[in-house]
Amino acid sequence: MSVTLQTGPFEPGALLTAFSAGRTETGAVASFTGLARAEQGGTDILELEAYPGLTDAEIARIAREAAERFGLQDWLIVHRIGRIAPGEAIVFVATASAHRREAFEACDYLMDYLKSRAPFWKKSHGPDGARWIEPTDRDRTDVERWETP
Amino acid sequence: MSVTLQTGPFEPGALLTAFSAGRTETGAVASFTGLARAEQGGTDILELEAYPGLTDAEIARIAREAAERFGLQDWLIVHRIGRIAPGEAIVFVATASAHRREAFEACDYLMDYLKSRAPFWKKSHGPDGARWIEPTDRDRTDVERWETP
Amino acid sequence: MARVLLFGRLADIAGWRERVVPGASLTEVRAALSADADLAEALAGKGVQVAVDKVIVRGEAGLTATSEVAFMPPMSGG
Amino acid sequence: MARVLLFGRLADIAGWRERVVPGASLTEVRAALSADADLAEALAGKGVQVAVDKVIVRGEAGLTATSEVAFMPPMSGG
Repeated sequence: MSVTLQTGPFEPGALLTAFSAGRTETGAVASFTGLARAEQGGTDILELEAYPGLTDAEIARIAREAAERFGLQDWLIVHRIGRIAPGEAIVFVATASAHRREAFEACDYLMDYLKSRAPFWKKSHGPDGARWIEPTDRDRTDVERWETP
Repeated sequence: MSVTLQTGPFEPGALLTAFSAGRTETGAVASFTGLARAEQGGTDILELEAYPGLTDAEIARIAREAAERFGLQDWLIVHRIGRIAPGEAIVFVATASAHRREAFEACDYLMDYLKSRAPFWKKSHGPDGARWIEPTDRDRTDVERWETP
Repeated sequence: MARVLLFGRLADIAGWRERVVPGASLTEVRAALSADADLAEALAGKGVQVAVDKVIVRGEAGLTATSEVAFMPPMSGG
Repeated sequence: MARVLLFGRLADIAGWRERVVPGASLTEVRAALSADADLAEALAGKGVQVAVDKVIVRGEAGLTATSEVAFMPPMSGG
Protein backbone atom coordinates (compact mmCIF):
# COMPACT_ATOMS: atom_id res chain seq x y z
CA MET A 1 0.00 0.00 0.00
CA SER A 2 2.17 2.81 -1.25
CA VAL A 3 2.29 5.70 -3.67
CA THR A 4 5.58 6.55 -5.35
CA LEU A 5 6.24 9.57 -7.56
CA GLN A 6 9.48 9.12 -9.44
CA THR A 7 11.44 11.01 -12.07
CA GLY A 8 13.30 8.03 -13.56
CA PRO A 9 11.79 5.31 -15.75
CA PHE A 10 10.30 2.27 -14.03
CA GLU A 11 9.63 -1.24 -15.22
CA PRO A 12 5.97 -2.35 -14.81
CA GLY A 13 6.79 -6.06 -14.97
CA ALA A 14 9.25 -5.83 -12.09
CA LEU A 15 6.60 -4.03 -10.03
CA LEU A 16 4.01 -6.71 -10.84
CA THR A 17 6.44 -9.48 -9.88
CA ALA A 18 7.20 -7.91 -6.51
CA PHE A 19 3.54 -7.11 -5.86
CA SER A 20 2.32 -10.65 -6.68
CA ALA A 21 5.00 -12.53 -4.73
CA GLY A 22 4.22 -14.63 -1.69
CA ARG A 23 0.44 -14.24 -1.77
CA THR A 24 -1.35 -17.44 -0.75
CA GLU A 25 -4.76 -15.90 -0.05
CA THR A 26 -4.94 -13.49 -2.99
CA GLY A 27 -6.86 -14.89 -5.92
CA ALA A 28 -6.71 -11.79 -8.10
CA VAL A 29 -4.13 -9.19 -9.07
CA ALA A 30 -5.31 -6.58 -11.58
CA SER A 31 -2.83 -4.13 -13.00
CA PHE A 32 -2.86 -1.18 -15.31
CA THR A 33 0.12 0.33 -17.10
CA GLY A 34 -0.28 3.68 -18.81
CA LEU A 35 2.23 4.30 -21.57
CA ALA A 36 3.16 7.58 -23.26
CA ARG A 37 1.92 7.60 -26.85
CA ALA A 38 3.85 9.12 -29.76
CA GLU A 39 0.53 10.04 -31.42
CA GLN A 40 2.01 9.51 -34.88
CA GLY A 41 4.75 12.05 -34.27
CA GLY A 42 2.39 14.54 -32.60
CA THR A 43 4.07 14.13 -29.23
CA ASP A 44 7.82 13.97 -28.67
CA ILE A 45 7.89 14.28 -24.90
CA LEU A 46 5.29 14.38 -22.17
CA GLU A 47 6.13 16.50 -19.15
CA LEU A 48 4.35 15.81 -15.88
CA GLU A 49 4.50 18.09 -12.89
CA ALA A 50 3.39 17.10 -9.41
CA TYR A 51 3.45 18.81 -6.02
CA PRO A 52 5.36 16.31 -3.90
CA GLY A 53 3.83 16.11 -0.45
CA LEU A 54 0.39 17.11 -1.72
CA THR A 55 0.07 14.98 -4.88
CA ASP A 56 1.19 11.73 -3.24
CA ALA A 57 -0.82 12.40 -0.06
CA GLU A 58 -3.96 13.06 -2.11
CA ILE A 59 -3.47 9.89 -4.20
CA ALA A 60 -2.85 7.82 -1.05
CA ARG A 61 -6.03 9.19 0.53
CA ILE A 62 -8.11 8.18 -2.51
CA ALA A 63 -6.43 4.77 -2.67
CA ARG A 64 -7.15 4.07 1.01
CA GLU A 65 -10.79 4.97 0.42
CA ALA A 66 -10.85 2.66 -2.62
CA ALA A 67 -9.26 -0.18 -0.65
CA GLU A 68 -12.06 0.16 1.89
CA ARG A 69 -14.82 0.53 -0.70
CA PHE A 70 -13.75 -2.45 -2.83
CA GLY A 71 -12.35 -4.64 -0.04
CA LEU A 72 -8.78 -4.77 -1.37
CA GLN A 73 -6.07 -6.78 0.33
CA ASP A 74 -3.34 -4.55 -1.10
CA TRP A 75 -2.61 -1.88 -3.72
CA LEU A 76 0.38 -0.17 -5.31
CA ILE A 77 0.63 3.03 -7.33
CA VAL A 78 3.79 4.27 -9.08
CA HIS A 79 3.62 7.46 -11.14
CA ARG A 80 6.33 9.02 -13.29
CA ILE A 81 6.90 12.75 -13.12
CA GLY A 82 9.18 14.91 -15.24
CA ARG A 83 9.93 14.25 -18.90
CA ILE A 84 8.60 11.01 -20.40
CA ALA A 85 9.33 9.65 -23.88
CA PRO A 86 6.81 7.75 -26.07
CA GLY A 87 6.63 4.07 -25.12
CA GLU A 88 7.71 4.71 -21.53
CA ALA A 89 5.42 3.90 -18.63
CA ILE A 90 3.68 6.87 -17.00
CA VAL A 91 1.67 5.07 -14.36
CA PHE A 92 1.35 1.62 -12.85
CA VAL A 93 -1.53 0.58 -10.61
CA ALA A 94 -1.89 -2.88 -9.09
CA THR A 95 -4.69 -4.14 -6.85
CA ALA A 96 -5.02 -7.42 -4.96
CA SER A 97 -8.16 -9.10 -3.66
CA ALA A 98 -9.53 -12.54 -2.94
CA HIS A 99 -11.75 -12.55 -6.05
CA ARG A 100 -11.34 -10.85 -9.40
CA ARG A 101 -14.28 -8.40 -9.58
CA GLU A 102 -13.00 -6.29 -6.65
CA ALA A 103 -9.45 -6.11 -8.04
CA PHE A 104 -10.67 -5.11 -11.52
CA GLU A 105 -13.11 -2.48 -10.27
CA ALA A 106 -10.68 -0.89 -7.84
CA CYS A 107 -7.94 -0.71 -10.49
CA ASP A 108 -10.37 0.83 -12.99
CA TYR A 109 -11.61 3.30 -10.34
CA LEU A 110 -8.09 4.36 -9.34
CA MET A 111 -7.10 4.95 -12.97
CA ASP A 112 -10.22 7.05 -13.58
CA TYR A 113 -9.29 9.14 -10.55
CA LEU A 114 -5.62 9.42 -11.52
CA LYS A 115 -6.45 10.45 -15.11
CA SER A 116 -9.02 13.10 -14.23
CA ARG A 117 -8.59 14.46 -10.71
CA ALA A 118 -5.15 13.66 -9.36
CA PRO A 119 -2.96 16.73 -8.77
CA PHE A 120 -0.76 16.63 -11.86
CA TRP A 121 -0.11 19.18 -14.56
CA LYS A 122 0.72 17.76 -17.92
CA LYS A 123 2.42 19.35 -20.90
CA SER A 124 2.86 17.82 -24.32
CA HIS A 125 5.95 18.80 -26.31
CA GLY A 126 5.58 18.20 -30.05
CA PRO A 127 6.71 19.55 -33.41
CA ASP A 128 4.19 22.40 -33.03
CA GLY A 129 5.55 23.45 -29.62
CA ALA A 130 4.30 22.77 -26.11
CA ARG A 131 0.75 22.77 -24.80
CA TRP A 132 -0.91 22.07 -21.46
CA ILE A 133 -3.27 19.12 -21.41
CA GLU A 134 -6.52 18.94 -19.47
CA PRO A 135 -8.67 15.85 -18.82
CA THR A 136 -10.76 14.82 -21.81
CA ASP A 137 -14.56 14.75 -21.68
CA ARG A 138 -14.27 10.98 -21.55
CA ASP A 139 -11.97 11.18 -18.52
CA ARG A 140 -14.63 13.27 -16.81
CA THR A 141 -17.51 10.93 -17.65
CA ASP A 142 -15.41 7.88 -16.74
CA VAL A 143 -14.76 9.14 -13.23
CA GLU A 144 -18.39 10.14 -12.78
CA ARG A 145 -19.41 6.48 -13.20
CA TRP A 146 -18.27 5.84 -9.62
CA GLU A 147 -20.24 8.59 -7.93
CA THR A 148 -23.10 7.27 -5.86
CA PRO A 149 -26.26 9.20 -6.71
CA MET B 1 -1.90 -12.34 -29.85
CA SER B 2 -1.30 -15.80 -28.50
CA VAL B 3 -2.65 -18.41 -26.14
CA THR B 4 -0.22 -20.62 -24.25
CA LEU B 5 -1.14 -23.59 -22.06
CA GLN B 6 1.83 -24.61 -19.97
CA THR B 7 2.55 -27.12 -17.25
CA GLY B 8 5.46 -25.28 -15.60
CA PRO B 9 5.20 -22.13 -13.47
CA PHE B 10 5.34 -18.78 -15.24
CA GLU B 11 6.24 -15.31 -14.04
CA PRO B 12 3.51 -12.69 -14.66
CA GLY B 13 5.90 -9.73 -14.40
CA ALA B 14 8.17 -11.10 -17.12
CA LEU B 15 5.13 -11.55 -19.37
CA LEU B 16 3.98 -7.98 -18.69
CA THR B 17 7.44 -6.61 -19.45
CA ALA B 18 7.64 -8.41 -22.78
CA PHE B 19 4.06 -7.50 -23.67
CA SER B 20 4.52 -3.78 -22.90
CA ALA B 21 7.87 -3.32 -24.62
CA GLY B 22 8.32 -1.13 -27.67
CA ARG B 23 4.77 0.22 -27.84
CA THR B 24 4.68 3.85 -28.92
CA GLU B 25 0.99 3.99 -29.87
CA THR B 26 -0.44 1.97 -26.98
CA GLY B 27 -1.72 4.13 -24.17
CA ALA B 28 -3.12 1.33 -22.04
CA VAL B 29 -2.06 -2.14 -20.94
CA ALA B 30 -4.43 -3.90 -18.55
CA SER B 31 -3.42 -7.19 -17.00
CA PHE B 32 -4.92 -9.78 -14.74
CA THR B 33 -3.06 -12.43 -12.80
CA GLY B 34 -5.04 -15.22 -11.17
CA LEU B 35 -3.25 -16.86 -8.25
CA ALA B 36 -4.02 -20.17 -6.55
CA ARG B 37 -5.36 -19.57 -3.06
CA ALA B 38 -4.52 -21.75 -0.05
CA GLU B 39 -8.01 -21.07 1.37
CA GLN B 40 -6.65 -21.21 4.92
CA GLY B 41 -5.31 -24.71 4.44
CA GLY B 42 -8.44 -25.91 2.61
CA THR B 43 -6.52 -26.34 -0.66
CA ASP B 44 -3.08 -27.87 -0.95
CA ILE B 45 -2.91 -28.24 -4.70
CA LEU B 46 -5.10 -27.22 -7.61
CA GLU B 47 -5.11 -29.53 -10.60
CA LEU B 48 -6.18 -28.17 -13.95
CA GLU B 49 -6.87 -30.33 -16.96
CA ALA B 50 -7.17 -28.99 -20.50
CA TYR B 51 -7.64 -30.61 -23.89
CA PRO B 52 -4.69 -29.26 -25.84
CA GLY B 53 -5.72 -28.47 -29.39
CA LEU B 54 -9.32 -27.80 -28.37
CA THR B 55 -8.88 -25.69 -25.21
CA ASP B 56 -6.31 -23.32 -26.72
CA ALA B 57 -8.19 -23.08 -30.03
CA GLU B 58 -11.41 -22.21 -28.21
CA ILE B 59 -9.70 -19.57 -26.04
CA ALA B 60 -8.01 -18.05 -29.12
CA ARG B 61 -11.36 -17.88 -30.92
CA ILE B 62 -12.95 -15.99 -28.01
CA ALA B 63 -9.93 -13.69 -27.69
CA ARG B 64 -10.02 -12.81 -31.39
CA GLU B 65 -13.72 -11.96 -31.04
CA ALA B 66 -12.94 -9.82 -27.99
CA ALA B 67 -10.11 -8.03 -29.80
CA GLU B 68 -12.59 -7.13 -32.53
CA ARG B 69 -15.37 -6.17 -30.13
CA PHE B 70 -13.23 -3.95 -27.90
CA GLY B 71 -10.81 -2.66 -30.55
CA LEU B 72 -7.66 -4.13 -29.00
CA GLN B 73 -4.23 -3.57 -30.48
CA ASP B 74 -2.91 -6.77 -28.90
CA TRP B 75 -3.62 -9.44 -26.30
CA LEU B 76 -1.83 -12.29 -24.53
CA ILE B 77 -3.18 -15.23 -22.56
CA VAL B 78 -1.04 -17.72 -20.62
CA HIS B 79 -2.74 -20.47 -18.61
CA ARG B 80 -1.19 -23.03 -16.32
CA ILE B 81 -2.34 -26.64 -16.51
CA GLY B 82 -1.41 -29.54 -14.27
CA ARG B 83 -0.70 -29.23 -10.56
CA ILE B 84 -0.52 -25.72 -9.11
CA ALA B 85 0.51 -24.78 -5.55
CA PRO B 86 -1.02 -21.92 -3.52
CA GLY B 87 0.53 -18.56 -4.42
CA GLU B 88 1.44 -19.67 -7.95
CA ALA B 89 -0.04 -17.96 -10.98
CA ILE B 90 -2.81 -19.86 -12.76
CA VAL B 91 -3.63 -17.41 -15.50
CA PHE B 92 -2.26 -14.20 -16.98
CA VAL B 93 -4.22 -12.01 -19.39
CA ALA B 94 -2.88 -8.78 -20.86
CA THR B 95 -4.68 -6.43 -23.26
CA ALA B 96 -3.36 -3.38 -25.12
CA SER B 97 -5.32 -0.49 -26.59
CA ALA B 98 -4.94 3.19 -27.35
CA HIS B 99 -7.12 4.23 -24.40
CA ARG B 100 -7.74 2.58 -21.07
CA ARG B 101 -11.47 1.72 -21.12
CA GLU B 102 -11.09 -0.79 -23.98
CA ALA B 103 -8.10 -2.53 -22.35
CA PHE B 104 -9.87 -2.82 -18.98
CA GLU B 105 -13.14 -4.08 -20.43
CA ALA B 106 -11.52 -6.64 -22.72
CA CYS B 107 -9.34 -7.99 -19.89
CA ASP B 108 -12.37 -8.24 -17.59
CA TYR B 109 -14.41 -9.92 -20.35
CA LEU B 110 -11.68 -12.46 -21.13
CA MET B 111 -11.30 -13.38 -17.47
CA ASP B 112 -15.07 -13.84 -17.10
CA TYR B 113 -14.97 -16.18 -20.09
CA LEU B 114 -11.88 -18.06 -18.88
CA LYS B 115 -13.32 -18.56 -15.38
CA SER B 116 -16.74 -19.78 -16.47
CA ARG B 117 -16.75 -21.24 -19.98
CA ALA B 118 -13.24 -22.10 -21.07
CA PRO B 119 -12.63 -25.84 -21.57
CA PHE B 120 -10.83 -26.68 -18.33
CA TRP B 121 -11.58 -29.22 -15.63
CA LYS B 122 -10.42 -28.26 -12.20
CA LYS B 123 -9.81 -30.38 -9.13
CA SER B 124 -8.94 -29.16 -5.67
CA HIS B 125 -6.77 -31.39 -3.49
CA GLY B 126 -7.06 -30.61 0.22
CA PRO B 127 -6.86 -32.26 3.61
CA ASP B 128 -10.36 -33.70 3.04
CA GLY B 129 -9.40 -35.29 -0.27
CA ALA B 130 -9.98 -34.20 -3.86
CA ARG B 131 -13.07 -32.64 -5.39
CA TRP B 132 -14.01 -31.32 -8.82
CA ILE B 133 -14.80 -27.62 -9.00
CA GLU B 134 -17.49 -26.03 -11.15
CA PRO B 135 -17.98 -22.34 -11.92
CA THR B 136 -19.58 -20.42 -9.05
CA ASP B 137 -22.93 -18.65 -9.43
CA ARG B 138 -20.96 -15.41 -9.48
CA ASP B 139 -18.79 -16.69 -12.36
CA ARG B 140 -22.01 -17.40 -14.27
CA THR B 141 -23.59 -14.01 -13.60
CA ASP B 142 -20.28 -12.22 -14.31
CA VAL B 143 -20.02 -13.71 -17.77
CA GLU B 144 -23.69 -12.98 -18.49
CA ARG B 145 -22.98 -9.24 -18.10
CA TRP B 146 -21.42 -9.24 -21.56
CA GLU B 147 -24.29 -10.84 -23.41
CA THR B 148 -26.12 -8.44 -25.66
CA PRO B 149 -29.84 -8.72 -25.07
CA MET C 1 -11.93 -47.81 -34.16
CA ALA C 2 -11.39 -44.59 -32.34
CA ARG C 3 -9.02 -43.23 -29.75
CA VAL C 4 -11.30 -42.22 -26.88
CA LEU C 5 -10.28 -39.53 -24.38
CA LEU C 6 -12.08 -38.91 -21.09
CA PHE C 7 -11.77 -35.61 -19.22
CA GLY C 8 -12.42 -34.44 -15.68
CA ARG C 9 -14.58 -36.65 -13.49
CA LEU C 10 -15.36 -38.98 -16.42
CA ALA C 11 -11.76 -40.26 -16.26
CA ASP C 12 -12.09 -40.74 -12.48
CA ILE C 13 -15.30 -42.76 -12.96
CA ALA C 14 -13.83 -44.93 -15.73
CA GLY C 15 -10.42 -45.36 -14.15
CA TRP C 16 -8.73 -44.52 -17.45
CA ARG C 17 -8.13 -41.42 -19.57
CA GLU C 18 -7.37 -42.78 -23.02
CA ARG C 19 -8.22 -46.04 -24.77
CA VAL C 20 -8.73 -47.42 -28.27
CA VAL C 21 -12.35 -48.47 -28.66
CA PRO C 22 -13.99 -50.29 -31.60
CA GLY C 23 -16.75 -48.55 -33.53
CA ALA C 24 -17.36 -46.74 -36.81
CA SER C 25 -19.71 -44.14 -35.29
CA LEU C 26 -20.30 -42.37 -31.99
CA THR C 27 -23.25 -44.68 -31.34
CA GLU C 28 -21.04 -47.73 -31.76
CA VAL C 29 -18.32 -46.23 -29.52
CA ARG C 30 -20.90 -45.45 -26.82
CA ALA C 31 -22.19 -49.02 -27.11
CA ALA C 32 -18.67 -50.40 -26.69
CA LEU C 33 -18.14 -48.21 -23.61
CA SER C 34 -21.46 -49.27 -22.03
CA ALA C 35 -19.85 -52.41 -20.62
CA ASP C 36 -18.99 -50.02 -17.76
CA ALA C 37 -22.47 -49.07 -16.52
CA ASP C 38 -21.23 -46.21 -14.31
CA LEU C 39 -19.33 -44.69 -17.22
CA ALA C 40 -22.25 -45.12 -19.61
CA GLU C 41 -24.52 -43.30 -17.16
CA ALA C 42 -21.97 -40.50 -16.71
CA LEU C 43 -21.50 -40.13 -20.49
CA ALA C 44 -25.26 -39.72 -20.91
CA GLY C 45 -25.34 -37.10 -18.14
CA LYS C 46 -26.35 -33.46 -18.41
CA GLY C 47 -23.81 -31.16 -20.00
CA VAL C 48 -21.44 -33.83 -21.29
CA GLN C 49 -20.07 -32.69 -24.66
CA VAL C 50 -18.41 -34.76 -27.36
CA ALA C 51 -15.59 -33.68 -29.64
CA VAL C 52 -14.42 -35.56 -32.71
CA ASP C 53 -10.90 -34.63 -33.78
CA LYS C 54 -11.01 -31.62 -31.41
CA VAL C 55 -14.25 -30.20 -32.82
CA ILE C 56 -17.38 -30.29 -30.67
CA VAL C 57 -20.17 -32.28 -32.35
CA ARG C 58 -23.81 -32.76 -31.49
CA GLY C 59 -25.62 -35.99 -32.29
CA GLU C 60 -24.11 -38.70 -34.49
CA ALA C 61 -20.76 -38.63 -36.31
CA GLY C 62 -18.95 -41.13 -38.47
CA LEU C 63 -15.46 -42.17 -37.39
CA THR C 64 -12.34 -43.34 -39.18
CA ALA C 65 -9.55 -45.50 -37.81
CA THR C 66 -7.63 -42.40 -36.76
CA SER C 67 -10.52 -40.49 -35.19
CA GLU C 68 -10.06 -39.00 -31.73
CA VAL C 69 -13.27 -38.94 -29.69
CA ALA C 70 -13.30 -36.86 -26.50
CA PHE C 71 -16.00 -36.96 -23.83
CA MET C 72 -16.00 -33.75 -21.81
CA PRO C 73 -18.03 -33.17 -18.64
CA PRO C 74 -19.27 -29.63 -17.87
CA MET C 75 -16.31 -27.28 -18.09
CA SER C 76 -15.16 -25.73 -14.85
CA GLY C 77 -13.34 -22.73 -16.26
CA GLY C 78 -9.72 -22.00 -15.38
CA MET D 1 6.50 36.33 4.24
CA ALA D 2 5.69 33.14 2.41
CA ARG D 3 7.37 30.83 -0.02
CA VAL D 4 5.10 30.88 -3.07
CA LEU D 5 5.00 27.99 -5.55
CA LEU D 6 3.34 28.18 -8.96
CA PHE D 7 2.30 25.07 -10.87
CA GLY D 8 1.44 24.27 -14.46
CA ARG D 9 0.65 27.17 -16.77
CA LEU D 10 0.79 29.65 -13.84
CA ALA D 11 4.57 29.21 -13.75
CA ASP D 12 4.75 29.71 -17.52
CA ILE D 13 2.75 32.95 -17.23
CA ALA D 14 4.82 34.31 -14.32
CA GLY D 15 8.17 33.16 -15.66
CA TRP D 16 9.09 31.69 -12.26
CA ARG D 17 8.11 28.66 -10.19
CA GLU D 18 9.15 29.59 -6.65
CA ARG D 19 9.70 32.92 -4.91
CA VAL D 20 9.62 34.43 -1.42
CA VAL D 21 6.80 36.99 -1.25
CA PRO D 22 5.94 39.38 1.60
CA GLY D 23 2.55 39.09 3.31
CA ALA D 24 0.96 37.78 6.52
CA SER D 25 -2.17 36.46 4.79
CA LEU D 26 -3.24 35.11 1.40
CA THR D 27 -4.81 38.47 0.61
CA GLU D 28 -1.50 40.24 1.23
CA VAL D 29 0.40 37.67 -0.83
CA ARG D 30 -2.05 38.06 -3.73
CA ALA D 31 -1.64 41.84 -3.47
CA ALA D 32 2.15 41.51 -3.61
CA LEU D 33 1.85 39.26 -6.70
CA SER D 34 -0.53 41.67 -8.48
CA ALA D 35 2.39 43.76 -9.72
CA ASP D 36 2.31 41.17 -12.54
CA ALA D 37 -1.13 41.83 -14.06
CA ASP D 38 -1.13 38.69 -16.22
CA LEU D 39 -0.30 36.53 -13.21
CA ALA D 40 -2.90 38.25 -11.03
CA GLU D 41 -5.56 37.59 -13.66
CA ALA D 42 -4.48 33.96 -13.98
CA LEU D 43 -4.49 33.46 -10.19
CA ALA D 44 -8.06 34.76 -10.02
CA GLY D 45 -9.11 32.41 -12.84
CA LYS D 46 -11.65 29.60 -12.69
CA GLY D 47 -10.50 26.42 -10.98
CA VAL D 48 -7.28 27.79 -9.47
CA GLN D 49 -6.80 26.19 -6.06
CA VAL D 50 -4.59 27.36 -3.22
CA ALA D 51 -2.70 25.18 -0.74
CA VAL D 52 -1.04 26.39 2.43
CA ASP D 53 1.61 24.00 3.72
CA LYS D 54 0.35 21.34 1.28
CA VAL D 55 -3.27 21.50 2.43
CA ILE D 56 -5.88 22.94 0.09
CA VAL D 57 -7.61 25.97 1.60
CA ARG D 58 -10.61 28.00 0.48
CA GLY D 59 -10.85 31.73 1.19
CA GLU D 60 -8.46 33.50 3.56
CA ALA D 61 -5.63 32.01 5.60
CA GLY D 62 -3.06 33.48 7.96
CA LEU D 63 0.60 32.83 7.13
CA THR D 64 3.78 32.52 9.15
CA ALA D 65 7.33 33.23 8.04
CA THR D 66 7.74 29.57 7.07
CA SER D 67 4.43 29.11 5.24
CA GLU D 68 4.45 27.53 1.80
CA VAL D 69 1.70 28.85 -0.46
CA ALA D 70 0.97 26.98 -3.68
CA PHE D 71 -1.21 28.22 -6.52
CA MET D 72 -2.48 25.31 -8.60
CA PRO D 73 -4.32 25.66 -11.92
CA PRO D 74 -6.96 23.03 -12.84
CA MET D 75 -5.37 19.62 -12.46
CA SER D 76 -4.83 17.68 -15.64
CA GLY D 77 -4.64 14.21 -14.18
CA GLY D 78 -1.67 11.95 -14.80
